[in-house]
Amino acid sequence: MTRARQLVLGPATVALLAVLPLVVRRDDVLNFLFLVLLSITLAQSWNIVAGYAGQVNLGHAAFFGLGALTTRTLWSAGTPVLAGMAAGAVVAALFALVIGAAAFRLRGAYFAIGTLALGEILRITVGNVLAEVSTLPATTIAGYRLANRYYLALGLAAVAVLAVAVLGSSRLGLGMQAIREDEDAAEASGVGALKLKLLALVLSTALAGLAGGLFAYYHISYYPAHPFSPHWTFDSLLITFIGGVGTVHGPVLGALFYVFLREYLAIRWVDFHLLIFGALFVAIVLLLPGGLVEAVARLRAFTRRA
Amino acid sequence: MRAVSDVSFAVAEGELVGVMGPNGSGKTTLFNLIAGALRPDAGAIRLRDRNLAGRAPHRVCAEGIARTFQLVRPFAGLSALDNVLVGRLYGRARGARHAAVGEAERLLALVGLEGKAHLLPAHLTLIDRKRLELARALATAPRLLLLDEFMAGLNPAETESAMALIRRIQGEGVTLLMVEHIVWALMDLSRRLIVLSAGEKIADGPPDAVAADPLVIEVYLGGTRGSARRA
Amino acid sequence: MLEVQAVEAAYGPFLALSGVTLTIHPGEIVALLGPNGAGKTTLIRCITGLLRPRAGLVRFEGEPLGDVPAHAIVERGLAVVPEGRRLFGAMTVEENLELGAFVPRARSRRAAGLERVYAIFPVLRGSRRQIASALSGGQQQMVAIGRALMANPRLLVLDEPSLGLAPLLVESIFEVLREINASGVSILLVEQNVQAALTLSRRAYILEAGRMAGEGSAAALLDDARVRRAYLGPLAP
Amino acid sequence: MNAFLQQLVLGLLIGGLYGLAAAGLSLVFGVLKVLNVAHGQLIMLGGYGAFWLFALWGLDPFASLALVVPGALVLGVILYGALFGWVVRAHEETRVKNSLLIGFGLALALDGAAVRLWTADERSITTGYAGAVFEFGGLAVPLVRLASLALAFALIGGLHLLLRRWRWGRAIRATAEDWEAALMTGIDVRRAYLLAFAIGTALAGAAGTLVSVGYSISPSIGLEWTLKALIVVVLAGLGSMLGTFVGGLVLGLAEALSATVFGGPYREVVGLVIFFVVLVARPQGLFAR
Repeated sequence: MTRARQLVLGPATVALLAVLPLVVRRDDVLNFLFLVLLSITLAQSWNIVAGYAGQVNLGHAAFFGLGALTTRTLWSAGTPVLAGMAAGAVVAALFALVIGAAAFRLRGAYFAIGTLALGEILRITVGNVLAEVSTLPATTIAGYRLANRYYLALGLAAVAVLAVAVLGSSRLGLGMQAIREDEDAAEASGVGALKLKLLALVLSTALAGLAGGLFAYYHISYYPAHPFSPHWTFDSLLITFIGGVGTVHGPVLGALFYVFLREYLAIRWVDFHLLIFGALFVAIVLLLPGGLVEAVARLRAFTRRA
Repeated sequence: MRAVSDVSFAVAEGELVGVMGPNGSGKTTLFNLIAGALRPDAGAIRLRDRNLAGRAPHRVCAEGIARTFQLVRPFAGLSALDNVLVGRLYGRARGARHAAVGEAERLLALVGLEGKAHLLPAHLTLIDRKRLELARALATAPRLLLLDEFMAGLNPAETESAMALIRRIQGEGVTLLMVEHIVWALMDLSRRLIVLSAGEKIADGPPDAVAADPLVIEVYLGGTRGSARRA
Repeated sequence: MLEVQAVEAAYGPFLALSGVTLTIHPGEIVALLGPNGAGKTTLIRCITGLLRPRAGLVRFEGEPLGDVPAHAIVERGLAVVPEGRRLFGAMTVEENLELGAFVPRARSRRAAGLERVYAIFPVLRGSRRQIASALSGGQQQMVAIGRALMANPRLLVLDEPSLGLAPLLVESIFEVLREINASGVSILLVEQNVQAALTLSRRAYILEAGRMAGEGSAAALLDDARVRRAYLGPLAP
Repeated sequence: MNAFLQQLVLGLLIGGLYGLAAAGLSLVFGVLKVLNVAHGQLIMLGGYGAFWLFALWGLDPFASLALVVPGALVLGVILYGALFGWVVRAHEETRVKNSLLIGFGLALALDGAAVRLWTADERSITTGYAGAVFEFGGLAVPLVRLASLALAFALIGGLHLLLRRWRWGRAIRATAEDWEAALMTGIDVRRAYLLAFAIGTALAGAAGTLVSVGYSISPSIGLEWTLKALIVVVLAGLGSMLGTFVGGLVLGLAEALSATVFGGPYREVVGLVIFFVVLVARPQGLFAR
């Protein structure tokens, strides 16, 4: 897609989605779109560190969870929700800095399993310390407006996509991609790998923290350990890979496809979507490493030739 | 294990120095030490009086030392232009982006890759990938460039063109230190040779003097005397 | 015995060998020389089935090896001593040797094979329970040669057997190669140690930049200015 | 004091299963350089196999090993042929990364399938002798778990012998060290890979059976057991199956210790913390021999 078309299409889509609640007044549609937008934000945040900097983070849920926990706690204590979300992003990013300094000693698959363990440590600990369901106070529930959540989700998703688009064509993004391709060669070309990887992780986790805050704002009641569940990591991974890892559009396409199929399948067959997505994911890793984005590009090239 | 021990030498600005020695004599280890990929157990590596020993590779690069790899390692997922841009946007130069693109294109042309800026490395031939890696290294604006077996695997015609390229780069004022197995090319290019054997420097001087050095001949012809006796 | 005809090999888009032809007659020792990066190891990988030639033919005892998997080539009687020895370092010397007789053609003669190897390298008998990685470089090279011999080969291919060994050891290893050859095993020897290789072999090939640059009797090549130039350039007297 | 010792005994008993769970993962990773994060799901499948053999036909869980293990062996062959056989074609670094992704997809698919087929309920096999306890100096040792420990040890010992004495066992070890050199000595490396993967899956099946009898299974235990196995592999390193078994016992003891010191809920955390610390402390030496 050319830059000019992107510059038109992006804002147009956002504008369209912004007027949608005024036209369509169905909660199920808004809920569905909310989930898609939340998924875009989360997947896009994972895409920064995994797709661009090449570090497969399997503990992503920890940062989503930290964002949710911080936001919910502050918001319940009377802080405005946006301030709470900002604090959640900061907490997630700070934790990432501390952890990243250690975890980035690991390369490739070892980084992946190391972060997987980290995520689980946090999930179990939070589950033990905060075993009670977190429920919004009755007054908040009474004033609950889905549209507010929807607009916030739209804004966040737009920010996430924009961030990745800007990053992808920036000096920092190029350095990250160099690290993804060959860390030693990148270092030899002057790229400070550790610093850039940390930066990618901080950006990624701050966005994940914001997404977590959105989750805390959206859900009326949930177990505090729930946003720490590895399923959030797995969702991000599936969406990004199915859409196209390391691309701007991949997570967007992937999220739409994933949430649609999940919600559609969930109505008919509980949990069946995992089976399908697991198989689809394996097929993509083996046969179509570029995901849907590559499939679309190939299809276009094919039709143009035909 | 000691791969390199007590090796000392100095390279003057603008010089082209060749490093030779049989397999396993420590040439690549020496390069890794200079480039910061390995940390020396002892000793100093100075560039314009600044000790770089033990610094991380990207810091060494920022000080003005760039390298190519024995087996080419371009960034496979990035276009040729982006490969060079990485060197330009990091390294010692760190220019503004629009200026960097112009400079990267100039370097691609310099190494002979004009018109191939948007190709992925997988679509380049070996010599072109070597050229690309050279352009990436040059983009970091090095004072000293380390070439690790730049001509290995090239056919005679390609070797000639690689030699011309190296001369052109030297002409741009870059100091060069090159490990090479193709001895005649090395003899042709450089005014000074360093010979390593088993991790130690056994000769250092003009090619003719090195060629006449009995120790060098011994190392290069292998067990000459032994087998000659047997034959 | 072995015929390599117009072999072309590539790693991805990079052509490593082109039009390479080489013949080994039964009972011969043939040397393959050439500078680093010339494609010697690539040629060996083509012969041993680790790399499929993009074009051309490799024939062993008259049979084309085109589709024969690497492990089955050993069964045909072609064994290799790889560059850098590549022993199974965590296993004992004897386990390494016995693995050499993994192929059916050698399995039943395992005991005899072991005796033969211990007869050639008596020092290995004493260290047969030792872990291979704990041995000295010279003994490791003996194990590597022994392991290849255990396959009961008719053609033995050696990739740089002298690498990293002291001159005295090189001499004794080459002496052993002469004995092995005398027992009826043909040998293809890839060497950087030009002088030693040409002294041992009767014929040699010179590979340069993926092409055969020369071929001839060892004696003639020893005097050939081209050979000297290939290795030494102006160093050559 | 007695309660503390009791905890340690129980920790040791489950530790044997950790060792068995890790042995399969370690074998597959060591030989194929494939990190199968669906290993825990394979254990889960083994557990369901034994559970249904018991529930439908009343087959004794220990006897069902005779069916579950060969079944798992076949499953291993299928999985290798369909999935992991493709991954091993790649170079080592890509191989580990791709195997991680494939294993992850497989894990999700198996999780989903298990919920569909067997619901999310927790299941365990309750035999007539389930409650039998062996008293020893005031300590209660559940007989079933003791038998499981003994069986786990026997299986790992058997594997150890197999890898040392059997012709293909040695071939598998050779392949683990240097597959190219193995190929050059005439070993059909693909077959060694297939064998190692199938044996690894069979070990997972055996571990699952023992889990279903002494403990419990549900579709969600996969990740948990994968992590346990990973922790043990990191603790014990690759290369020695007996070392892996000891690593399992150590993890079991460490969990029991932390449960008494910090409280039950933190039993899971200690292994993960050890895992992370060891991982970070020796990033290169990890999984080294």
